[in-house]
Amino acid sequence: MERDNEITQNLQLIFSNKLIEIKNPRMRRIFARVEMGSFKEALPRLISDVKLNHLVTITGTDLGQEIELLYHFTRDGSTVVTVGFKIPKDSPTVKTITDLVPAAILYEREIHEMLGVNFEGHPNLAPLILPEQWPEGIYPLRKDRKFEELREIGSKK
Amino acid sequence: MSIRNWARAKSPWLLHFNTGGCNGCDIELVAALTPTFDVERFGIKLQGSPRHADILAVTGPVTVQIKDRLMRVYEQVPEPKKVVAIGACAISGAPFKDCYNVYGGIDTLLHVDAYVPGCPPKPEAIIDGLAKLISKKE
Amino acid sequence: MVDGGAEKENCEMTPYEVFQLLVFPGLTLLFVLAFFYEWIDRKFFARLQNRYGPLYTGPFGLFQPVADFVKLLGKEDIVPLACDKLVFALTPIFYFALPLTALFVVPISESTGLIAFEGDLIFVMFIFTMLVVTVFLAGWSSASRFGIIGGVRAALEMLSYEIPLGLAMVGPAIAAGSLSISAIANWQSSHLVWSIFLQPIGFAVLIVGLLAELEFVPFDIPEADTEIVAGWRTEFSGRKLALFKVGRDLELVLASAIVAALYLGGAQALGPIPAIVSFLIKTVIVVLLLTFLRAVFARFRIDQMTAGMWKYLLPIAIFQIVLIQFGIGR
Amino acid sequence: MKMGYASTIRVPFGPQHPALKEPENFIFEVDGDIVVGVTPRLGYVHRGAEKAFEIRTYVQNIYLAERVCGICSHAHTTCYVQAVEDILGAQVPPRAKYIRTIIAELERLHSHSLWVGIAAHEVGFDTLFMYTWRDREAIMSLLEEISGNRVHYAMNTIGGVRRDITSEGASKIRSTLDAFEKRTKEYAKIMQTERTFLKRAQGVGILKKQDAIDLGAVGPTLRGSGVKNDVRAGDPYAAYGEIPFEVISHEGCDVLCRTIVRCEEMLQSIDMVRFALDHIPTGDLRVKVPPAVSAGEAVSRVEAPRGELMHYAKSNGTTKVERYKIRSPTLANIPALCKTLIGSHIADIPLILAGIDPCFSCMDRMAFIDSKTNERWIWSMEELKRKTVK
Repeated sequence: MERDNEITQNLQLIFSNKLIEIKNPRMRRIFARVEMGSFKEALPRLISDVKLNHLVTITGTDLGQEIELLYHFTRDGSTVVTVGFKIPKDSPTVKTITDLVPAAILYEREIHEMLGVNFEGHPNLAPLILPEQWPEGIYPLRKDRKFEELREIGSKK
Repeated sequence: MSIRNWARAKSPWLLHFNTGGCNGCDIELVAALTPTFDVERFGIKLQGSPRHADILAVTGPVTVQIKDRLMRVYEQVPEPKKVVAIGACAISGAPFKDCYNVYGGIDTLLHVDAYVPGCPPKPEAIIDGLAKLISKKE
Repeated sequence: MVDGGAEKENCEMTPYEVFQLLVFPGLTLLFVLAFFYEWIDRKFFARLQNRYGPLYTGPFGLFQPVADFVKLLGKEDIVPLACDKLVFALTPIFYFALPLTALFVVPISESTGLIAFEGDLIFVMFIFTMLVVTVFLAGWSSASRFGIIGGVRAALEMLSYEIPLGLAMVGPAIAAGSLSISAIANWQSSHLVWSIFLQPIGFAVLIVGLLAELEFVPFDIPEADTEIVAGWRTEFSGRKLALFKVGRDLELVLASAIVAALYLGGAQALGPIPAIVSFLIKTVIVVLLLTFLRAVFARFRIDQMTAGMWKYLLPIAIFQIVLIQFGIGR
Repeated sequence: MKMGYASTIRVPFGPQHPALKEPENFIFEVDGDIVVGVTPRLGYVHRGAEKAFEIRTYVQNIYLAERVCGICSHAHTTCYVQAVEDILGAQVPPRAKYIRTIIAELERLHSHSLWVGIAAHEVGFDTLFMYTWRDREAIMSLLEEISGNRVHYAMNTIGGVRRDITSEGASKIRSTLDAFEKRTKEYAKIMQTERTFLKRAQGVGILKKQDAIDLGAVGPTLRGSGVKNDVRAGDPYAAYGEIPFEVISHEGCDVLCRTIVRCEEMLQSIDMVRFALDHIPTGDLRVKVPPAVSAGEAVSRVEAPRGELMHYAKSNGTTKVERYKIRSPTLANIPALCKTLIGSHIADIPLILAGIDPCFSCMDRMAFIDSKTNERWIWSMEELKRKTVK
C-alpha cells in the first residue's frame, strides 16, 4: 500500500493545481483526473519520475457533451495508474503521445476511428478496423446514435 | 455414374475459412485432423488452396469486412462444391447476431449444404456433420 | 535388348512387345504401382504420426489414391484469366508423361529395361531436370503470386541438388564401367554384390537428392502449404491437378526404381524369387525409407537448403567419386 | 498510388491462408525473399463486441465476454467478473478463487500445447504437431469433465464459480497431469535439440529487449526478450498470491526463446495446479450479487496465455454497463510483431507470426501501417481486393 501512497504524492506534486481528483479504490489501482492541456507536458516527468514505462491502453468514453480519454499506465507490471481528462465533443483534438510512447500508435488510431477524436502529429491516422465501406463521420462508440441505426448502416453494405 | 459418386464420397477435400469467429470452432476443426479423431481415415484432407477443395468449411459470423473475401473464395472453389456452416456463429451469428458489423449466419450469403451446431461443436460433431453431408444424395 | 527374334528393317512391333509396352512392365503396371506407392507413403506417414491414415476406401484404404484421382478428374477445370493458356494446359501433360518415359529404361520385370541403350542413365538425369523445368513453367504460367514464387523456388532448388544427384547416379556407372542402367544392374548381379555396400555414401547422397527432387518435407519448399498456399500447384484444379497428382506418384516410382536399379541390384531373380517380386520388395523398402525421412524432419528455408547442398552434399558426393577412382568402390 | 513495376512485389498473406487459423490480411512488400514492408489490414474479426456489451445486462455479458476468443475464453470471463466484483466490492469466497486459478492454469496448458503444435506445423514438422495435439486431448477431456465443454467452460459468474471440483475430479487431474508432464518435457527437449527445427527457429524474429519494452509487448513475447514481467506476479489476482511461482524469462529474443519460455511455463503451470489442488480451501462457491451495479469504474488485469489482458469497466448504477473496453494481449504484440517481420524471409513469416501466438479474434481493434520504404501509400478498396488471394 505504501507504494500507492508514494505514487499519489508524486502525481499531486507533478500536476499540483491541475489535478481535479485522485482516488485509490483498491490496492495497486490509482485513478487521477486532470485538466485537458496539462497531461502532455507532464508526460515526460510521469515516465521518468513515476517510472510509468508501460502504456496498457487508452480508453475513450462518450459522456454526452464531452469525450473522456483515460491513459492506463503500469509501473513495472504491478500498479495501474490511470490518468484521464475530458475534451469537448464538438472539437475533439488532442496532441499525440506517440513521440514519447511508441506503443500508443495503435490505441490512438482506435480512438480516432471509434470516437472521432483526432490526434495532431500522429504518423498515420488511416481507417483501421471498421470495414472499408463504413461511411465517414459515423463513430460507432458515440452514444448519439441508437444501436439499431448502427445496425442499419453496417448491414446496408 | 456410380464410380464418380463413389470417388466424390470417398475423397472430400476440405477448405477452412474463418469469417470472423472466435476460433473456438477452428481449433476443434483442426483437432479433428489429429490422431485422436483422424479424419484422414475418411479421405478428408485440409487443403491450402481454394482450387483444390470440394467442401468449404466456414466458421464464424460473417463480418462486413470479410464478406467480399468470402464470396471471392467461394467463387474460386471449383464445382461441384458444398458449403458447411460450422458452429453457432456460422449458423446464425450467435452472440454477435445484432452487432453493427456482423451479417450473422452464412446462409444469408451462400447456399449452405450442412449445418454443424454447437459452440464450438466437438470434433466428433464436425465429423458427423461431414459424414452426413457426404452421404447426402444430390 | 529388345528380344524380337531376327533383326527387322521395318521393325514393326510384335504383339508381345505391344503387350509388354502397354500392360505388363508398361503403363498399367506403372499406374498400379504409382497408386500403390502413394498408398504406402500415406499409410506409413500416418502410422508414424500415431494415426491410421486412409481406412475406409477399399480394404485398408487401398483405393484412396484411386478415389482422389477419379474425383479430381470429375471436378471443374478452372483456367485463370491472366494465365498463359497454352503452357498452363501443357505442363500437367508433360509432368505426367516424363516419369513414364523414364520408367521404360529402368529394369522392372526382367534384368533389362524395355528399352536399354548405352547412355540411358544420362537420359534419366535429363528427365529429372526436365521435370523441374516443367514445375517452373507450371508455376510461372499460373500467373498467381504464389505460383510464381513456388516456380522460382523450384528452379532455385534444382540448382542446388542437381549436381550431387548426378554424381550419386554416376558412381555405380563408373564402378560398372557402363552408362546403361540395365548394364549396371547386370554388373551387380554378375559380381554378386550391390553397389550400396561398395558405395554407401553415394547411396545416402542419392536419397537426399531424391528427397529434394520429389519435394518431400525437408525440401518441400516449392509447395510449402503454410507459407505460399500450395506453391506452384495453387492455380491448378480438376483434371490438371489429377495429372499433377499421378505425375508426382510416378515420380516416386521412378525415384525408387532408380535407387533399386543402381544401388540394390535392380530386378534380378534372387534364387527362387522372380525378378518382378525382388524389384517390388526393393522399391517398397526405398519408399518406406523416403517416407520415414519425410516424417522426421522440419522444412528448411530455401537459402539454408541451397547453402547446405553446396557446402555439405556436393563435397561428400565428390569425395565418393574420388574414392571410386582409387578403386575402393570397384 | 505508384503502380509502376516496383522492384518489390506485394505478397498478400490471408485473409484465407492455411498458416493463419483466423482471417488476417498482412500485405508484405517483398524485395526478392526479404520482407521490407508489412501492412496488416485487420478488422476481419471486428464484430463490434464493445458496443454489444453496452446493450446487455451484466449476467448476459459473461456469455459475450467468453466468446471474444476461443482459446483464452476463461481469461476473458475471469477478467470480466473481476472487474464487476471490483466495482461492487463483492468478496469472492476463497474456494472459488482457487477453482478459477486451477481452470486458468489448465487453459494455459491447453493453449500453450496448441501453440507448440501450430508452431511445429508452420515449419512443416507435422509429426510434432500431431503428437502435441494428441496429448492435448487429455487436457481438453479433463476440462470437459470439470466444466462440461471443451472450449467455452462458463465456469465464472459474478461473485464466484458455477461448478465445483470434486475429490475424484482432483485425483483425475493429478493423474492426467503426471502423464502430460512427461510428454511436455520430451517435446521441450525435441524443440531444443531437433536440428531442422533449430535451424528454422534460432535467430529468427529477433525482438531486442529495449524494443520490446518501448513497443509495449506483453506475455511470452516480452518474457522471451529477457523482461521479467507477469501479471500473476506483479498484480496477483484470484489465488495467485498464495501459489508460489517465479516468472520465467530468457535472453534469447528469438522465436526459439519464446518456445522455451512457453514450454517452461507449461511445466510450471502443472506444478501450480498440483499445489492449488493440495491447498484448496473448503467453502461455498459463490456469493449473492445484486443485478444493478453501483456507479464506479474498475481496471482488471489477467495474465492470459498470450500476455497481459486488460478490461476497463465503467458502470452507471443501472443493470447495463456504461462503457466496456477490452485490450487483448495480441494487440499489444502487433507493433513488436511488425518490427520483427521487417528484414525476415518470406518463409519465416508464418513462424514469426505464430511466435507471438496471435489471437486476432480477441485483438481485432487495430491496424498498424509500418512502411520503412520512403513513399507512403494508402490502399483504396479496389486495390486491396485485387491484391488479396486471387
